[in-house]
Amino acid sequence: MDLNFTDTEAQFRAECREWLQANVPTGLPSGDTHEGFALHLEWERTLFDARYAVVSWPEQYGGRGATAMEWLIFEEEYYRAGGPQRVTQNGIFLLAPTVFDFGTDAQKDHILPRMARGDDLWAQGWSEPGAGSDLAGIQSKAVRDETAGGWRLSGQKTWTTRGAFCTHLFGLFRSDPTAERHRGLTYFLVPLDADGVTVRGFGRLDGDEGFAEVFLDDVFVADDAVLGGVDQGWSVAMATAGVERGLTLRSPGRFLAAADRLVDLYRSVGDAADDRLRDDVVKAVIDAEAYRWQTFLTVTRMLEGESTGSESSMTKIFWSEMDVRIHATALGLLGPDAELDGPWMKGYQFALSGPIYAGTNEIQRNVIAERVLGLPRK
Amino acid sequence: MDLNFTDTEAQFRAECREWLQANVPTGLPSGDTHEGFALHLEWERTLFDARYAVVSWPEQYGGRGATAMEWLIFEEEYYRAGGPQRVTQNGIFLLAPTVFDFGTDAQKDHILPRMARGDDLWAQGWSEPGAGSDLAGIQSKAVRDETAGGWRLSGQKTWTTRGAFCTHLFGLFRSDPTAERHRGLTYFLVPLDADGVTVRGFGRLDGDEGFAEVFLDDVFVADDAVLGGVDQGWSVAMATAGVERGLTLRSPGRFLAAADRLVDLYRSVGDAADDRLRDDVVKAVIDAEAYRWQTFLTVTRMLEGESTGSESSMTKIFWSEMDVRIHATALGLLGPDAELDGPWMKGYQFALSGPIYAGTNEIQRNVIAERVLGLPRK
Amino acid sequence: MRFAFTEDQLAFRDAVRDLLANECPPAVVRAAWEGAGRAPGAWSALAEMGVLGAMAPESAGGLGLSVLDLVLLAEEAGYAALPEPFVEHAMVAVPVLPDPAAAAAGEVTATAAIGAPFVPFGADADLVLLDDDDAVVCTARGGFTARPIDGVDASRRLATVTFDEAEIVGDAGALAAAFDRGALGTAAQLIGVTRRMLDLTVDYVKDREQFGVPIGSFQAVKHHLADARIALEFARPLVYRAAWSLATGDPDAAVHVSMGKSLASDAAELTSTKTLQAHGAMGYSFEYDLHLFMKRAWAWAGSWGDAPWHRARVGRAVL
Amino acid sequence: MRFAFTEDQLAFRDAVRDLLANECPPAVVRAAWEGAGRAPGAWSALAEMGVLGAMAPESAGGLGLSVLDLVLLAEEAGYAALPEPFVEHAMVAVPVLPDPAAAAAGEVTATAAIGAPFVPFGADADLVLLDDDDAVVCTARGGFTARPIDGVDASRRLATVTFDEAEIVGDAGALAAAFDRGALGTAAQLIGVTRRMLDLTVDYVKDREQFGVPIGSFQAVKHHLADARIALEFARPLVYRAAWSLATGDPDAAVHVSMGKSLASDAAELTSTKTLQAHGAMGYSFEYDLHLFMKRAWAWAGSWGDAPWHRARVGRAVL
Repeated sequence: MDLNFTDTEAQFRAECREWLQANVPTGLPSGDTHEGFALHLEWERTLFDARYAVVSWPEQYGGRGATAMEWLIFEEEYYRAGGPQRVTQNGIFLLAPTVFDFGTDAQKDHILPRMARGDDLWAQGWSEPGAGSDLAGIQSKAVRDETAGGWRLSGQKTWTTRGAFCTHLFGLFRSDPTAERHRGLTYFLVPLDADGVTVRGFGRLDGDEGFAEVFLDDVFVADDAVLGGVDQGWSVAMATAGVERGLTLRSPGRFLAAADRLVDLYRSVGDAADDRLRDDVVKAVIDAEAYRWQTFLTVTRMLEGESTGSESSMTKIFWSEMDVRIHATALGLLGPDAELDGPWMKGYQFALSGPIYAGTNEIQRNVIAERVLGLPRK
Repeated sequence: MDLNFTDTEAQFRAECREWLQANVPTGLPSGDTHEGFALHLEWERTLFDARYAVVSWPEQYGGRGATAMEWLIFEEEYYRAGGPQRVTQNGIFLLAPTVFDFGTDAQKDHILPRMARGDDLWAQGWSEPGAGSDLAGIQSKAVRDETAGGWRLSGQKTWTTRGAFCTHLFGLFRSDPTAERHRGLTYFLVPLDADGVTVRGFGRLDGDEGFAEVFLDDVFVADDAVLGGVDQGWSVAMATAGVERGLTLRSPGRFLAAADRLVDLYRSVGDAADDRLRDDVVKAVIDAEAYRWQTFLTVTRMLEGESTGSESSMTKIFWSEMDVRIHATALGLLGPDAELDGPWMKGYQFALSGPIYAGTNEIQRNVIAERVLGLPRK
Repeated sequence: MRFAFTEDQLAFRDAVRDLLANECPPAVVRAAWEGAGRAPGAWSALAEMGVLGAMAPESAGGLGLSVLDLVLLAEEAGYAALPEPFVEHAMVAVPVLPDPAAAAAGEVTATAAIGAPFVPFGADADLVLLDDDDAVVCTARGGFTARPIDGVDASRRLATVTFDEAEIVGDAGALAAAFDRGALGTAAQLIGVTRRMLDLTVDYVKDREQFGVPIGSFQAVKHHLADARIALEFARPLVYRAAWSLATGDPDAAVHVSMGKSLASDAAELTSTKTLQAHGAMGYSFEYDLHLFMKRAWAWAGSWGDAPWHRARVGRAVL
Repeated sequence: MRFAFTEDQLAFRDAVRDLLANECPPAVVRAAWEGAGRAPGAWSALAEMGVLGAMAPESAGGLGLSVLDLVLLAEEAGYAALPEPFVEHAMVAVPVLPDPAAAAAGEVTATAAIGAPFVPFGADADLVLLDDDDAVVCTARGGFTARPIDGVDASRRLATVTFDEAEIVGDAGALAAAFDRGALGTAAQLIGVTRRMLDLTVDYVKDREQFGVPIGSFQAVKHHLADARIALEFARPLVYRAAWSLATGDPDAAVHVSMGKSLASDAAELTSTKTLQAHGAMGYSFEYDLHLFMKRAWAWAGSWGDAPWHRARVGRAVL
């Protein structure tokens, strides 16, 4: 055990900190609005130009080949500097790991650099009106078009985050109509400007147009739009949904920064006499530290070749419920001002999505019980 | 609406208070030990002699014909005076309402006065090793003996509260071996000194011998041991298990008194600086008041002929979880002394049984969802 | 001891319930978010029915009723998430105004805020009641400046209000009583909006299927909603009891109000979290109605004293 | 940054695990409740293996190890609910005794209490370390009076200790360090006993059937145990990290200990409630083993500072 950062790590941290503190934009509007999105995209390009967009990727795709520990350090510094949520995150954190594992060389060469530069903006197309927590209930279809050498996609995707601002969509489609549930699905990559695609943005809880419905009506895509094998979509999607998702989608840096902001708020408005809120602030600090060190423990295990797996369900529950508690504590500190449409109230509403998306926490608790503890499914 | 007590009610309260304050014994050992049980029985007989054992029963059976409101008042005064848990409660509160509803006149005349005087001490025989939350899984059998004019009972009951100290048992037995689940059960009344009965006491969480296993090996009982109809046991048992159970088993007086003791503890050991515990004490006071007024609301509805029903599941969850919180708060106030085997730690262990017995709170939440809110069973 | 409302009180409640079901469906609440705000149809119908002036004496065109008569009506206003200053007008202002006739008739709309940094419908009302120097003051349109400020529930139309002219309409005692009426009425509205979130969610989870069954058949969803139902069940009696205590001048009425408001706030916040979670992504959509009620619940839970504030007040009395 | 134990540390842990599985099954814990108390077989085997003196220098017959080497062993002592003053002897006393040779060899048993009203195994130990006037003092058998006092966990054998003679063995700094070692070791024991409650319960709910299926297939039971598992998952890293900080003399080590102890106490208390509930009536029986671990969890959760105490200490450092 050595919990000191190596000289290399410490130097990497110092570099990141210096650059981020000099460059992180302040006061950006929400990236889930049309105006805000454009400004966020500028920031993404600035990150890319400084090779901070995708630090853990190989250099050939725009990264620095940073280690997992370095990536965690970058994330800590990114949020510490007040960096905004990444509008490119669904591509970088959900699609890219899958491309690395299952993409052809041609796919990697085409998709990854464009994603890193923000040329292509990827939206996820998992959910459908009838398939939320139950992803295997997907109805959207892919029909083989031998003549044209590709596939014709039809159906409806929904709850597509920032779908109205993105250029591409990745998602599962039912390519074998005779197969049931999670069989017979294929993972497709779809340009949103293709003929037959209609995107309708709609508002989420906080009123921002952060969601979209995507309607696909006989949309043609060529064979190279398939990621991984035909009819292998479920295993392709799931292979990178575990550890990677838990780790990369919500790095500890975000919650360390949120806990820091909460401490600042406590100092500025906290009534020293109210020990209940004081205790809640301390709990938030401890929880964020616990999440940080659990991540270091997990990453060490990964780096040493241990498999982790279903533990990502614990991670998802922990960060999402911690995030709600941090924001609820802040609203308590604000007292009557909590009702105002300020950053903590906005953040609270955003936090409330955490226990719902990427598999509800109810589903995640089932996964922990069944796969980590070994309880019977039925 | 009139939330003032009537003159009659106020006078009844004054009478109860005066008598109880003069007569309630202090420092009784636990009623769940052999020595303690005998002392508690003396107290029960004192209550009976003063006609306070069963105030709501008709006078002919040893009561005063008190109204439900008066009964609540008696309970408030009983616990306020520091009266101990009633060792007769399972007979008085679980069996007696069923006898009133389903018993023959002969059964009422024989069973009720003896129960009120503490001559017969009734233990409940619901649970079996294989039938806890799932009462319909009862395996104990009742076989008709036409020749002898009665029934032969065999099987095993367990978790029988104070079974080692009681004289009689009431419970369900499978009288129709071809019927499944909750059909074909009969409600029997069994003397524990009958041939073929073996009672083995065993310890509960706090070490007191509060439980017993009751083994029945071909135990003969006559026809008048059946309460309600043959094969009608489930509906007989359930008819009085709802409102009555919620209301009579755990009257608000008990929790008002517990909240008062918690306030006293706060005043004696509470560190005025610890607002979290202070807030928890206030919550306990408010919860106990809420339980009291919800009960007055419910009793008013009952008295005016409205049916209540499955709401008793809410009552059971509320009081049992409130009781745990009250005791946990007290342990917090005690700090390092909490670990000592004192009254609050004893009470905490007792409180922990609340969410388990009389139908686990998980089952009760299902009942609320299905019967109060109308959600689908499957 | 009889803890039940009279037939008259229940009939009045039913009439208001029907009125609001017709005049204030979710579309009206949604319109108040987006357009000019408020629900003029419902408001004038309530005036006509006598609800807005119910607490004014008959001599001023009122019905001479008490908070005990109004509490069930506030609950219905909560159920509808009525985008009007119902409690502030009918329960806070009308009983303290020296001449409540115009307010009773609904010719002028009053709002109020005591010990709070902003006023609901502050820019829309004709009269604003505020606390100033331990007294209730009333400032009329023309005598005050209202600056709109964005709240999480846009249909509350918050504003900060500063006045040039105001009339003292109540002393310190009247101020305390007005605050307690506001807290009580808001607690009743919270009971109503909690019921609404629960009703909406029960309907949704019976209908919505995942894994081939209604999601309401999953034990986790059942338990979320059972918890909300329990919180509602035990908050409601304390709100009704507080209404009785205020109406009859019980010396502990303020403590009773605080008990009711704290449980009602907690029940509403718990229910908003549980019902949102039970909905999954659907509840997170702006186009779906749940958020209208949820944001109102958040706003009311924090108004007229949040749950910790009221518990602290109870603590000062009982500890 | 490498957050993992060495092969040697894990091998030592495995050896202690095997030893305790053999020498301290639940029957031994139960016997300690009833009879003379303690687990002499396990205790002498631990002495023989060098565990009790591990933190003594080699010159005193020890292994010269640090709390970082001991933390996993304390976790195993917790898993076994070893009825001995493991942490007090091996982690609190041995490192501070001027001549630890006899304690290192297990010839004498030491116990300790700092800032606490009673001492575990106070009447059984040969040496008792206490805080007195901001120093660590050591009193030896014959020099102190121990009065047994009933705790909820009888196998902890609590006693109040008053002494006639005692030797100062550490200054204020040593006192603070000794307290932190006690809190850290107890946090590690809590991690262990939490794992034990969970293991026991997982086995039970897979096996026990109601309504024709294992109760572990009900979503409510699954979620109870998932919550406990999550609490364990996130408490453990902070305990290990605190061990590193203490072992390496990090200036914030005391804060790190408090973070670990608070989460470990909370995880143990949550797990005791959740596992008892998942068992139903079975867990409530004295004859079943769960309560042995549950009561130990309660006792340790409150010892060496309970969770609110440690959070308050963190608060003084970070707020």
